[in-house]
Amino acid sequence: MSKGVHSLWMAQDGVDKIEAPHIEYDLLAPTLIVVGAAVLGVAVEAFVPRRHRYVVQVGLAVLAMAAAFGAVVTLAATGHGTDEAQTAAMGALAVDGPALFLQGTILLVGVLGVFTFAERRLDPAAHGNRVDSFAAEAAAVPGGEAEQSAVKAGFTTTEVFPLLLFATGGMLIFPAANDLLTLFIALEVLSLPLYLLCAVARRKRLMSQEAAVKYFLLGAFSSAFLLFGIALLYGYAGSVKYAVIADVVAGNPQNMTPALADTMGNDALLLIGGAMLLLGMFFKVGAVPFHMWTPDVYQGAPTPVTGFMAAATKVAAFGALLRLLYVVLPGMKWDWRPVMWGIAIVTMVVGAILAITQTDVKRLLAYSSIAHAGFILAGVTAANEEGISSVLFYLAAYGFVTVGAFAVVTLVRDAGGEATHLSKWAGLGRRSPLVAAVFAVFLLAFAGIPLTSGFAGKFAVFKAAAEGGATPLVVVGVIASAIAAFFYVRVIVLMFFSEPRPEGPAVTVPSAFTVSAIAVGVAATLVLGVAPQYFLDLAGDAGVFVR
Amino acid sequence: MGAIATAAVPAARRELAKWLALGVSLATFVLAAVIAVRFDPDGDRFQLTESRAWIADFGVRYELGVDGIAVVLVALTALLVPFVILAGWRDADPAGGSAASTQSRWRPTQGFFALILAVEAMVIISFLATDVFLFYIFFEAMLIPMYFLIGGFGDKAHEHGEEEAARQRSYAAVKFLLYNLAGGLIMLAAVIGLYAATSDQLGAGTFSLQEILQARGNGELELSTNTERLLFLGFFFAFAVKAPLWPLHTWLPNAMGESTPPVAVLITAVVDKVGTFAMLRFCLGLFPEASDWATPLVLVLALVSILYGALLAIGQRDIKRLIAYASISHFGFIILGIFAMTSQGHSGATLYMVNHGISTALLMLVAGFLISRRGSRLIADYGGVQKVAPVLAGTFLVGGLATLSLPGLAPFVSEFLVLVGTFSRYPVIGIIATVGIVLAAIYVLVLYQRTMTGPVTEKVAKLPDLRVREVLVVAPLIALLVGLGVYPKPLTEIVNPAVEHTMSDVQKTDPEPDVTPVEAAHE
Amino acid sequence: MNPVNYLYLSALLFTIGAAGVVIRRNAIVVFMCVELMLNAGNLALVTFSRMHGNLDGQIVAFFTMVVAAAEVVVGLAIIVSVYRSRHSASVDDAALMKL
Amino acid sequence: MESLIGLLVAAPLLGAAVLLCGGRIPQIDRTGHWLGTVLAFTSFVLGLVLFADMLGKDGEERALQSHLFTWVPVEGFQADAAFQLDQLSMTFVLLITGVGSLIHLYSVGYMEHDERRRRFFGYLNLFLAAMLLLVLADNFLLLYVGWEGVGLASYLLIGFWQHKPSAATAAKKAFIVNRVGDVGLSIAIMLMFVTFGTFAFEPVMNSVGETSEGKLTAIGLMLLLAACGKSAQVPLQSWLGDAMEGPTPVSALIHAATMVTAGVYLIVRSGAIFEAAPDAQLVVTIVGAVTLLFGAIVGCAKDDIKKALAGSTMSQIGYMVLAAGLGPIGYAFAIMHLVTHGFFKAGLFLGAGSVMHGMNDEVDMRKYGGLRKYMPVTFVTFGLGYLAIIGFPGLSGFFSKDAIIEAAFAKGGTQGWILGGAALLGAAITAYYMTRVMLMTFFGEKRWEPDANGEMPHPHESPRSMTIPMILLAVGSVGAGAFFDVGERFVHWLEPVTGFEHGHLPEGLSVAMVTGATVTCMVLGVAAAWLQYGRRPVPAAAPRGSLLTRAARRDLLQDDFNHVALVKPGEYLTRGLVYLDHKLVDGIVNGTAAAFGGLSGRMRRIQNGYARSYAVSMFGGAVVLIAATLLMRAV
Repeated sequence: MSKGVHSLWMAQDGVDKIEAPHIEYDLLAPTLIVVGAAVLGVAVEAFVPRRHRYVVQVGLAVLAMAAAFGAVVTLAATGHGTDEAQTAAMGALAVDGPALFLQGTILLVGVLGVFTFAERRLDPAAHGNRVDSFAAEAAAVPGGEAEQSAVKAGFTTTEVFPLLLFATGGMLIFPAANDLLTLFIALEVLSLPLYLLCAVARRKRLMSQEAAVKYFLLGAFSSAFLLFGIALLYGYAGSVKYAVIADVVAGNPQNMTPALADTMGNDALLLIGGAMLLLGMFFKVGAVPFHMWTPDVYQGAPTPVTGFMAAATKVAAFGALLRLLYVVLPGMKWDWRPVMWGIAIVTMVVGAILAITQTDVKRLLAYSSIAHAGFILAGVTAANEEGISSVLFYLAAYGFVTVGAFAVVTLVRDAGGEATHLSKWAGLGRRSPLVAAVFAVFLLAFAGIPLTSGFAGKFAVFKAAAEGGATPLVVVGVIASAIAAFFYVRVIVLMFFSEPRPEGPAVTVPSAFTVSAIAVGVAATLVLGVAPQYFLDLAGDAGVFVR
Repeated sequence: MGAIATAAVPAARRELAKWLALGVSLATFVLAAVIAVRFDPDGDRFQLTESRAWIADFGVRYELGVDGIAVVLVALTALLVPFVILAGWRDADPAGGSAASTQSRWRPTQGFFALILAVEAMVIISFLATDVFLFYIFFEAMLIPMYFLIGGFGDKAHEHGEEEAARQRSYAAVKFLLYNLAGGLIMLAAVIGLYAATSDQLGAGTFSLQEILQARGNGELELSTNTERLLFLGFFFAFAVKAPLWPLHTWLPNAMGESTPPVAVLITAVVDKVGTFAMLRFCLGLFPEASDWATPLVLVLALVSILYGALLAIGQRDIKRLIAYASISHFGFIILGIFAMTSQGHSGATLYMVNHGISTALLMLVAGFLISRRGSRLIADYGGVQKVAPVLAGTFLVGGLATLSLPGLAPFVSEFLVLVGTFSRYPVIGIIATVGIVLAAIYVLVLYQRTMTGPVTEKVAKLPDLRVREVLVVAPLIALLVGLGVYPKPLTEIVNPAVEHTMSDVQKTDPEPDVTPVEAAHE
Repeated sequence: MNPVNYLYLSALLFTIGAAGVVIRRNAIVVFMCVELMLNAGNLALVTFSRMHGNLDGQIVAFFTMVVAAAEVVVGLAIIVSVYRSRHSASVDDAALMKL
Repeated sequence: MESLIGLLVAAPLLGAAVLLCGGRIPQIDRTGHWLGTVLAFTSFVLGLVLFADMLGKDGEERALQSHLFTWVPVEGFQADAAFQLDQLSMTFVLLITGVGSLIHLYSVGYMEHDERRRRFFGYLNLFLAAMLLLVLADNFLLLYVGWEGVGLASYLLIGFWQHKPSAATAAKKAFIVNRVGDVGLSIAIMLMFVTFGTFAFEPVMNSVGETSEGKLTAIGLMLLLAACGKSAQVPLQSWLGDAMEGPTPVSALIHAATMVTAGVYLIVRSGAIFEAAPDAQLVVTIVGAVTLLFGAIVGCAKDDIKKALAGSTMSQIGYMVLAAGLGPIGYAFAIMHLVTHGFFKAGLFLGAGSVMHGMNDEVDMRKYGGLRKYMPVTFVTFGLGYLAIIGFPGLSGFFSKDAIIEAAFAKGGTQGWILGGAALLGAAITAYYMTRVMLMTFFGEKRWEPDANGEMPHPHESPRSMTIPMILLAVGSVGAGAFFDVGERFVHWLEPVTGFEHGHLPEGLSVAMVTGATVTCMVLGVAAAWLQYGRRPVPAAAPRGSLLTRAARRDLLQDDFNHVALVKPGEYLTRGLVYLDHKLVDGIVNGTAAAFGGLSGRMRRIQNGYARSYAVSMFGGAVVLIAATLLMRAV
């Protein structure tokens, strides 16, 4: 720990001697910009006239994300990702390679998220007003009078943009969190807006609300576990700081106290606490058996939200998980590795098998994301530097593919809104070859076909796992990939080789927002697949955690 | 060299797609011919090499180079693709005026030819790659365009109507993809394993074939017996699926049966060759001891393939499936030749790949012309074609005779070399394999008899003979079959040094004859 | 009094809360059970803080209360809107999406 | 001179290429048959030139070598395209081109009304080229090329009238049965390669002494298998009878005079191997003896004139194989019989063709009768051929057959007696069935019946282009034997290549006795036939006949045997495998997919949509997770 950081809480010298905490604003710039913009966004909702809100909010969100991304790049360029890696805000946050890499990824995905949120060409205009995927008035009863009048008035839920920014802010902190408290707060900051975002779909509102309830209750349930885990770990180590806990776990604490000596002897605290902590992470990444919310929520939430959530949350959560395992708990590597092995295997296999019989494209992608979580977990278990960089790379690759894929899903519509049932996708390749081809590219990337980012990522994590001695994991992963390939291929078959139905959905021509989101997704998929070297280097350089 | 890859990739987009595609494929052929000419059989093992860092993190290099075996296969690929394109000239034309074609933006014609070119490019890179990972990538990637070619442009002819045809087609495409993908993924595990092994022992992981060979040669890389065997099996499995070897063969009849004839040619004559080629280059080159260990098993499987494929061919009712099973039998021969571990076997197998490509292409394309005329794939629907369309029947017969390895045509040379090569090390297997040539005669002649001879059936009576375009496709193939049958020397001269290298990789020498000949046959 | 007893209490509360989440149907009650679990966590944190003689645990507990309050805001909003559209707060009624 | 050898093959090959590829050009279509014929004669003339040149040299120096190019150069493996012309090859060259030219000429008339005549000549030329390649090759692999080439030509020609299903089937059968023989040849070549490292004639024959007898026996037996296929010897004889579906000139050229004798050529050519492997040699003689009886018996029962002749061919080749199996004492006689047989059997077939030509293509001898008045030239030439084949003293068959019978006895011991006896018996049966053919066709009353179109046949003599070849062949049938036999001219001609020893008859037998016995047998056979067919009218419908007769009509049940023993099980095997492939191999794959699908269907029921059950799953997961972590530490 750096010298300038004090323990604020050990107030031995009296209250008036408490030093003001030292905050490195420059290092925290990305997070601060995003959260600041979110707060501004709330103010916008309050003060800007309704008709201007959309433009202002979108502009603000994109600007904030771009500025934050610029800040991340600047930090990385000035070596904060590598040599200058350090902790900030009195050790609460880490500014190091993995954090910056993941923040960059989250911000890019976030920009694409804003784009898909801002799309107003897809839904047919209601009473002359262009509308997006979000409810006119989320508080109104579905189908009620209030809703109808809100629709008539052309209301839209522009609050989604600040919510998105808040969530993004939480995600930026999550992988950078360097103590358990920050971790917990970040988790809540990213989760709460997402719960709300799930609930505000314009169409199929009952499902949207149901998704929100499920997500919320189960999410809260899991954060309760996480909190209790934090409590137990704190009890074990006497601190919430990662570095301190790591030392204690490793068995050589800096400041030995009698109480610490007492609790240190109680391994149950560490083990149960660690397990509960991991549980919280597993919930967020959707690992089996904590995955069950995933399909329901992915299906019910507005598709732009699903895309953003699936991509960004996973990135953030895996970042946090990596830091936990590599910084806090390396001392108990021999305890968590077998557990992780088990979870990874079950997740890969169950995700792949369950996806086979899905009939809804969003649920299909949900199960696919579960299987992918399994693959990434395989990389996480490698427990070496390769493991970190391969997971980082995989997350970036996966993030773009996911956003792109869900963006495509928003395009395929019939009278009832998005046509997500797979049977309606039959023959899409004949009606709209371009859209189908793009979706096929995403599916192939999910399936891990060479020359797509999915392959490069999969190869990276499997390689890391193999080098880390987890050969059985690789074998299971390969088998799961084969099973998974089956259902991706099934969709492709459906799109290209089935005759289109006369009543089938049409592809709506989107605005530049969605087009650019999809285009970036495709570009990232292909670039990361064909020439991944640059990004692998990035991820490789970012492969060291600061303590 | 790199130009090959790039030249072949651009997808034809316009109305002129066909001509463009043909032009590109011809240009590729010219390039391939240039390579073949520039290739010096007595020079280094790998020539015209090109190496560039690609994904340093994975130790992957963009490393191309040809040895004698690769060069002939590249030439074969480049040679066949123009014919495939020419033969498939009309295959992807949209069904005139149907509702689907007016309301959709589906442009099958361009797509068809673009996909063919994509496959060509990927196959060529697979042949050229001297980096295991690079090879793997294209080995897998070529599945995708192939998959669309099978599923998207299948044969409309089916005894139970078009809807059934579409169902069968997508089943075939999926089966093709899943089989090969499963094989490929298992290979992926092995590729990763290989990398882990190299990075363990050499310090830095590498996929470069040359580096690995070198390291093995000077003892820096010593794989434990078990590791080597497992890795070998991983690689071999993928290649055996692709090749296809019994009992991993069932995708081929489906795929070939349901796709258009030119695509079927592409599958069996070009794409599947990557499998056998890779056995020769990677399985034998990287894992000589494991190859030796697996030889008995592989030989038996190859033998089963030969007989089983031939027997099933006899039992088929569908012309294209029959040819597919015949191909399975032939692939059995190729694999037999490879794992016989003799120079004759290896040379024979290499030549066999080329010759089988040409002969199957001929047979399949002519069969395709026939099927497109009559609209049925069932053998029983034909009869007496010889009388109505003698040129078609004649070329079909030549293709058939090549398939049954009639001496004087190219396949005979290779088949005999394979048999001799096998026989000199494993006499019993060699003898059983020769039964295959009787079975080949049966299925070819039964097919010919049932379709071409006998009284002219009613529906056949109006079939036109081959058109100029079709003759243009067929004639050069026949000329090649005869030419290479009579004078295969140019090929063997290119192949021989490469075979010697492979033999030294596996540390085998040919069995000596009992008796030293009193004097050489001549000179 | 031995602080460890508070830990036992906290574990008990946590378990009761978890059991409640699993057993109870009313979304509000389920949510309250989650709050109970959070508070069990708080109790543990404070107890440990006392045992270790530093304030970290207490600070975390304060934060947790704020978080819980925020959760209430979000959670109640969602639950209420669901109740308004369905006229039911039972979590078992919300099962449109399955399989 | 050497370069002429290549031309010898090239001429007919060129003809084939032009005729088959240039088909659409009207000029070629119209004059193609003459082109083919001229090229065949060109070959013949070339052969004569080479022959003259050869005669001008001493016996040992007559062999010519001509290396064209290296065919298949592969490490440790050398196959050359190289020719070797020695006395043995020369004999064949003259026979093939000579008889071949005549038959080309004959076909010009015979095929006059066939719209695909050009193609027919193309095939014939192809055959000549392949056959010449076969006899001129200087190594076994090149021989193999010719060997299969003649098989192909035979296939095409038997099935020439493809619209007849029977012809197409017969063609296929011929090819496939031959393929079985070819397996023998290819295995033999492989064995040679493994044993000697080469398969050129000279080095192989020169190093025969250096390897074990077992291997040589194996090579010999495999060569014999090949010979059996090509020469229609038991057990691969079944195709020859069906091959008569082809046009008659084809039967004359390929299935009587030349191609079917290739097996004999092969055995004689590899004499050195057989001499060093007595067991193989014995098998050769047994095959020869069995076939000569087999063919003869079949010949007795057939009513189809061509099939009767086919049986006879089989039988006569049996003689040759028998002789070839006897070693140096028999080689020369085998070849001599081969040549004389080439003359008289070709003549007989052409005669039969002429008869059919006049009888609206009727082949059933029971519907002939009394034709001698209507077709005098045919009658005379056929008659001369008949006398030659039954071994009428003074005609060519007499000399060659008698020599073989003597040689058989000269083998000595019990074997000699048995083989000699079989040969004698064969001679008697030959006389019987040939007399039967003669009587049923040319003598007796007319039993003509209208053909399928309801037309009564109007037998007439054939055109000049057909009769001239018949006359020339008849001359050969009469004179060749005597010409060869005088001063053992033929034997000395061949001696440098095949070697020769005088056979020594066992104690108590003299040359005169054997000759006498042969003639006696012949007379007995003729008499028996006359008693049965000459004295009383021939029934127009075949009587049911004895068990043996019925069996013989069905080719001594050979096809039935093949059907039961090979075809049926083959069909069952194929069908079974198709089923298995579909159900088992494919089934496993599809089953796996279905299993995953089913598993998935079951597992997704857990996802029942109730948030509480999700919570249960999470809670359970938490418990397991914690328990596992604790357990890990405990362990």
